[in-house]
Amino acid sequence: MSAQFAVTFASVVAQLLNGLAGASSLFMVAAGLSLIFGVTRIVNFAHGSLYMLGLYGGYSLLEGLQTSLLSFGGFGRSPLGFWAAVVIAALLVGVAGVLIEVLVLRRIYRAPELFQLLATFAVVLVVKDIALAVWGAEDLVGPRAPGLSGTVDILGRHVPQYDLALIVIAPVVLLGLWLALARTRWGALVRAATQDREMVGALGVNEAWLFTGVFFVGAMLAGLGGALQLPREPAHLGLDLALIADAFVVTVVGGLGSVPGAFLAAILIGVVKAFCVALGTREWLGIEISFSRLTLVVEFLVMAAVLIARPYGLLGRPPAVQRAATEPAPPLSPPRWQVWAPALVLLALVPLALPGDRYLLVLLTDIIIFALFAVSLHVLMGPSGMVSFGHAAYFGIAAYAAALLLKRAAVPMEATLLMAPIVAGGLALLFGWFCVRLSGVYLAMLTLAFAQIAWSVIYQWGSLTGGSNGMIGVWPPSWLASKSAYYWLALALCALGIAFLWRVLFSPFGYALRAGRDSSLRVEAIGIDLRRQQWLAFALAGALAGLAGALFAFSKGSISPELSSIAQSTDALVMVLLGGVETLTGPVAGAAVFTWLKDELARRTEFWRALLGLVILALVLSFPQGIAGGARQLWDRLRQRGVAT
Amino acid sequence: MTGTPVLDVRGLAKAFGGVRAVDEVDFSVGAGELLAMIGPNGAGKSTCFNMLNGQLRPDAGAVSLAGRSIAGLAPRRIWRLGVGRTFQITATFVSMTVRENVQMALLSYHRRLGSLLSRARDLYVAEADALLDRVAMRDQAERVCGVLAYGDLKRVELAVALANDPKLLLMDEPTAGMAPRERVQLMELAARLARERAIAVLFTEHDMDVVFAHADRVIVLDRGRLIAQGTPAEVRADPQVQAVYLGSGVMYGHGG
Amino acid sequence: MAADAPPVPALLQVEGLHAYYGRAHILADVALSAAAGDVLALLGRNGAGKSTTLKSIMGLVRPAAGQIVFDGVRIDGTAPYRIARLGLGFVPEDRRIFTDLSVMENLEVGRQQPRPDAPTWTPERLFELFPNLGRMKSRPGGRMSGGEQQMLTIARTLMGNPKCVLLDEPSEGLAPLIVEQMAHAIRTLRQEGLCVVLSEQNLHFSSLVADRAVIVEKGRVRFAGTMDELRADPAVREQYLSV
Amino acid sequence: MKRRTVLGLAAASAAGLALPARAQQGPIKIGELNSYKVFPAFLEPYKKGWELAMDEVNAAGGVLGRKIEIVSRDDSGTPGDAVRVAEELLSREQAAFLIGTFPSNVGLAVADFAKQRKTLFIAAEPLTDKIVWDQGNRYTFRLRASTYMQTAMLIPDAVKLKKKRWAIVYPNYEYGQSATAAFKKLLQARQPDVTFVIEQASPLGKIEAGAVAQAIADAKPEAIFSSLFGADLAKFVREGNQRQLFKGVEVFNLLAGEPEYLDPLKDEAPKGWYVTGYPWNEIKIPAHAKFLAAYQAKYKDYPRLGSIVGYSVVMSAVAAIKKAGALDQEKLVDAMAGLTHSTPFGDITYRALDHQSTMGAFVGQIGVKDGKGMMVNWRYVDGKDALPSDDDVRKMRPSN
Repeated sequence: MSAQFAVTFASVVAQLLNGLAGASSLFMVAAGLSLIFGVTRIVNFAHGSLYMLGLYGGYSLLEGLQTSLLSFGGFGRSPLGFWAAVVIAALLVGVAGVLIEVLVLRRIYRAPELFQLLATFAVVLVVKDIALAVWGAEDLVGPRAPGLSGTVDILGRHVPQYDLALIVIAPVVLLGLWLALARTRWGALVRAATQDREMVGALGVNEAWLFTGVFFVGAMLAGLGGALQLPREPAHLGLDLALIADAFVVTVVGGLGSVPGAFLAAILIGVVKAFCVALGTREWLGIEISFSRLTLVVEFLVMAAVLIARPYGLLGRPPAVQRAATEPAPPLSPPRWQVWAPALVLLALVPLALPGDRYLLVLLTDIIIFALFAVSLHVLMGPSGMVSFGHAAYFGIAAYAAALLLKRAAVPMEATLLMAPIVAGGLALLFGWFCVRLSGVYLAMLTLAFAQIAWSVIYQWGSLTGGSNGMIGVWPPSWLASKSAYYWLALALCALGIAFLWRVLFSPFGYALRAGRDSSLRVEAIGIDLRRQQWLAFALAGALAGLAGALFAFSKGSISPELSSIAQSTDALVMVLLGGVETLTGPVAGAAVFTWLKDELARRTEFWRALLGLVILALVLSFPQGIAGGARQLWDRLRQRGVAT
Repeated sequence: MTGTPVLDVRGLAKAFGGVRAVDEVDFSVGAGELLAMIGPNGAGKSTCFNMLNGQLRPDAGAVSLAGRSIAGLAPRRIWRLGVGRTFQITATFVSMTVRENVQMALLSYHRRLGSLLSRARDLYVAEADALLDRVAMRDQAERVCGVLAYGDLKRVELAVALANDPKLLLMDEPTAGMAPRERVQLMELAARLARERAIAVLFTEHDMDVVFAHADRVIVLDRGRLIAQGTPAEVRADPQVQAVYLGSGVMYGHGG
Repeated sequence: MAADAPPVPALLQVEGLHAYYGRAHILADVALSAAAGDVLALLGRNGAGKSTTLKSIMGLVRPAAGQIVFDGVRIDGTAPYRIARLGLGFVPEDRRIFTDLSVMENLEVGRQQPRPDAPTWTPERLFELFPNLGRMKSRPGGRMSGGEQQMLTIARTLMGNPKCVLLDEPSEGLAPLIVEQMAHAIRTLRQEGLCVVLSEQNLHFSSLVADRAVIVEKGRVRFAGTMDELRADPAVREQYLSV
Repeated sequence: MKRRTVLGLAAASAAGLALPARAQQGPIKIGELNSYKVFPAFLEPYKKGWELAMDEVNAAGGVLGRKIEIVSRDDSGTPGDAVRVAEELLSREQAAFLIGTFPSNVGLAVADFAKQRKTLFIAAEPLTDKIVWDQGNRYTFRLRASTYMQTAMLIPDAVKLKKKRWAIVYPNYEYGQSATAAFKKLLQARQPDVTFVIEQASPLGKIEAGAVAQAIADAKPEAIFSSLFGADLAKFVREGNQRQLFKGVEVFNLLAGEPEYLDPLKDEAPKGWYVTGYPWNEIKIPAHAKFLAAYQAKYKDYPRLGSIVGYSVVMSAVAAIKKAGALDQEKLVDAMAGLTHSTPFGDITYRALDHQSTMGAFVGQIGVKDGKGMMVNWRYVDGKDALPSDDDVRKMRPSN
């Protein structure tokens, strides 16, 4: 039992300063992200990687200045040397951002919405392995800032001078950015491009360079945020993903595209975290609350609360109608039976044709389950126009529901396959009620917040869920013990699930969803309660993701919280985008290619992560409509050529 | 006009940030009547429309549909009470065919949206085609709305608006983007439907040839206020209307 | 076709233009030309391909085949911003004002360097042409009426000091009084020596401002000649314009 | 071949899905899986360790007259992938049995898989106590000294200091939670009047170090028990130093003496902290000296603790094969129970009681020499001296 102690005024002030100092870098990274999103509509997943490069780059520059011939009599240890390294690192990261924009993103601006996210996801994989190859696996602890390594006594607390410097730097950067955006021609062009980049081009502005410029500034801010952390945080390979979620949270809480909003949100979250730490464990009304454990998820709680109260973040406004450079979604056509029927038969024959290959069955079982998972996400992303960044919540919760029912309530495994999706669907019903009140990235981020909350509950509720260890011994009964029996079960249920979802999309219910995506204005004007339709779609998608999750649990025999993690949600997103959002078969193709590629590459090479990233990039650049969409487009182009000549 | 008007508006008002977009407007439309609402761009016509269809909540005033107050109701509730509408900038489902667009409205009207397993495109085909016949779009029923010409979209919108057998039709610039003869045809169609089915029609329009040829009555808005109303001839002769809206007259009087 | 040729050497020359939208063949072998001081009206029903023609010239739609020459430079397949920098201005049909930007900022986005062979526009000169705009310099574009936005979108394009302006449906959705002002503005541009190509459905408006007309129907040119010739040919008007 | 033609499933079988060659007289394959990309700081040296062991074994003629081959796979740090990879190693690569894994959840998942497949699994690194106790099974053995054991090794020093007010800080997951629970339980048992004035659980890899250091300082503890490591530890040390948190306060930190975590701190290594770890350059026993010389010769680098683990787990595997005399799973498992063999840390025994090895750890304090952190006043604590009584273990372990 932890003893309670009083929170004094002095400690409040000290923790406030801690929060503000922590907010400084976060603000810069989020401001860069916000700027890039505002203009290019790219959800830059690689922004955390740029931050990480800022830290590594700053470290190497300082090392170089201190140890090499360039040391100029201790220049590297002088304040000037330190700040020079920080600025140069930021500029170099800006250049890295330019490279990403020019080499990759510029080629796919006209791809469907969010497709660029897939490219930046691939960049994350590549950058991480590059960093590993260049800087090695060991953490690199940077030097303290020369001239600012001491502390200042404030109310009897020792406050690091460098923290105070960070607290000053952030508003200076904010002011600079604000002036650049509000008072310069460049700023006017950027804001104009935010709304209608095609028109900006038609007025004689080279949008490509404008975008490149924005990417440079955004990446530079991420690099600056990283380099400034050198005296506070070792450079290590986990920084990219540790930061990217936080940066998204700050951006969205502040309001997309609002730099002052990002500032406010960074401070809010920094301070809330610091106070959670300060409060420690408290007892109220006989209930013990560990605020320090809450730091695991507190930013997501803040985000959920803010988005529920203010659907466009603190300072965000409803987005002006943005002109997408993309064409409207084509009509949905049901997959041809000539394709899926033989495929299904072949799949069903695999255990008979290759009786010895247990591993092939294991891999195919994974692929089939992920195909259902991806299709359930696609129902939301494609035809319903609701992107979920947190679809793994339902996958994971169902896996846990199935495991708990089996292990704790001794429910037969067959029954849990029915009950687990109901639990997941119920949860989706609860979360969805809030989510469908938002749209676009805000909706996506609220789904992420809920998923993180679900994940943290699983993670923290050790007595029920086994905490981070998860649960083991989640095996199917003996009649399903053989790999082929379980494979057939998974194949049958997943095929049924996918067929059901596809069927639904062509039902009046599914039509209403698609109608709502095409024109919410018209849908309301013909008496359709779009939110209700979307809400139910959310539950349906959640339930089917739940079926996939329960099947997954029994196929592995053990589960742990990462089934609900951001990484798991991202995987599903990647599968859908890789396959193509605009065809029904896309998610299935994406699930197969992604799972198979990952398995195959990880087996064959050491730097499989970078290779996986490069393969995805190659696919992204050659099929900007996704694999299935690309095939269709190719067909169109051939026909067109036939007509024109 | 006899009996209760289909639409009755009294003292309607709405302000945005201190600017009175619509200021104490009164008017009514009877069954079978075509009422044109005209006025300069920014006079408050769209705001007025959006309050009638539920898109905006009025600050003050009463809106009643066949005697029932509808002010502040959600658009979909107003639709259920029998108000069809077409939009200034067409709002159709671009990834669906023309027929499917109409079927969508019919599915909603017949409350079939909860159905998960029936095939939507097989439902209410005959009804949809009948509606498309009325707007002369039957031959394009299989085309995807995303590739349709603007004027054709307007006609699809009209078919959709008729799907719930409305008492009142709100048409925001129904003929914008159409060729002259198409405009005439569309408005003749609207007028015929209005009379046959006793639908009240309220429309805005910038084409004065359309307005003067088809409206039974005209109301004129300027800076949120009702500045004139009457028959087309009366409004046309009104010097204030000429000054703020009609101009010298070179821009109309050549249609048909 | 003699009637098709402009009186002086063409500034803008389009030949054999083909364009697709997805699977749909939108333009088939479209040709037109216009010279400085020339106002050419592109007429046709909705969906005939007028807008696509203008967008193809501007590079906003990539033509599948054809040749577009502006001021002696081939511009088909060129990026829109490069085309704009050659002195070709584009005014879209739905205005596409930057709603978050003020009037002055909207003009700033359109600004380009002065050109020796084209009239130079400043905000002050534009406010003379469109007096309304001068009274709302700092108003955000989103809080302007449709007519004011239409003026702003033309003014914004003129800030690029173009030699030729493409106007997509300039009279659409505007009050008669504003349409008169538009006609006045277009006549002023012609007097300044600009080449103007406008797409229109409103034959009456076109006849007030244009010298020559090209009629497009289902993506093909069906008529090319002077406005007077068109006036004298009721059959063409009847068949292609549904007048 | 015909079967594959029938199966025209090109998409699924495009490459590498060929049936395994059933080479009976080739090398003995040992399946190794680990989270190389997620925990590279520990696992790169680990890999070097097992490569060295493999080379040495093969140079000495292998085992049972055959060479050994270690087939290694990345499990991406998730149980789901790990179980799939494990299946691949067994069925496609025909691995004799499995070794490896790092995070606890992956270790437990593979342990359960091994139980299901009735295949030997030697868990190299997972520290969770559950893998041998609460959730232990017949087929799973664990090499490293567990969280409980390493915590227990620090207890005598903690008790000796007679501090009453303790603060605790730990990474918020299995390892940190169990370390905290074990520490509180063991300390309270020996020193009933102790109070824990503050407990800080930080998200792994994302500690708010300034705020945590400040909050602990505000609680005015006399001593701190921490199980932080890696970047969290580095941040905590620096922020704590700046805020003078450690002045007059004794600090105990699990694992902080391991070169993986100590070396990055350079001259800022916190002097006087009580830690478990690996003073690689001061260990004089012959087994270690031989290992060190071979390792440095091969890699031109010094070993980390991961190197020891990687090296030793292969040695365990080879010893088990030798003792079993065959690759039969039941014989291998029986051989593992009670198996004793030599490691660079001296002889270790896999206890038949709970399948935990008696590999110990070095306990000492941190000192700084030549701008580098190192362990001083260290001693080796044998694992068998840090385990609970046999009766207690029997109570925890399921009777299968």
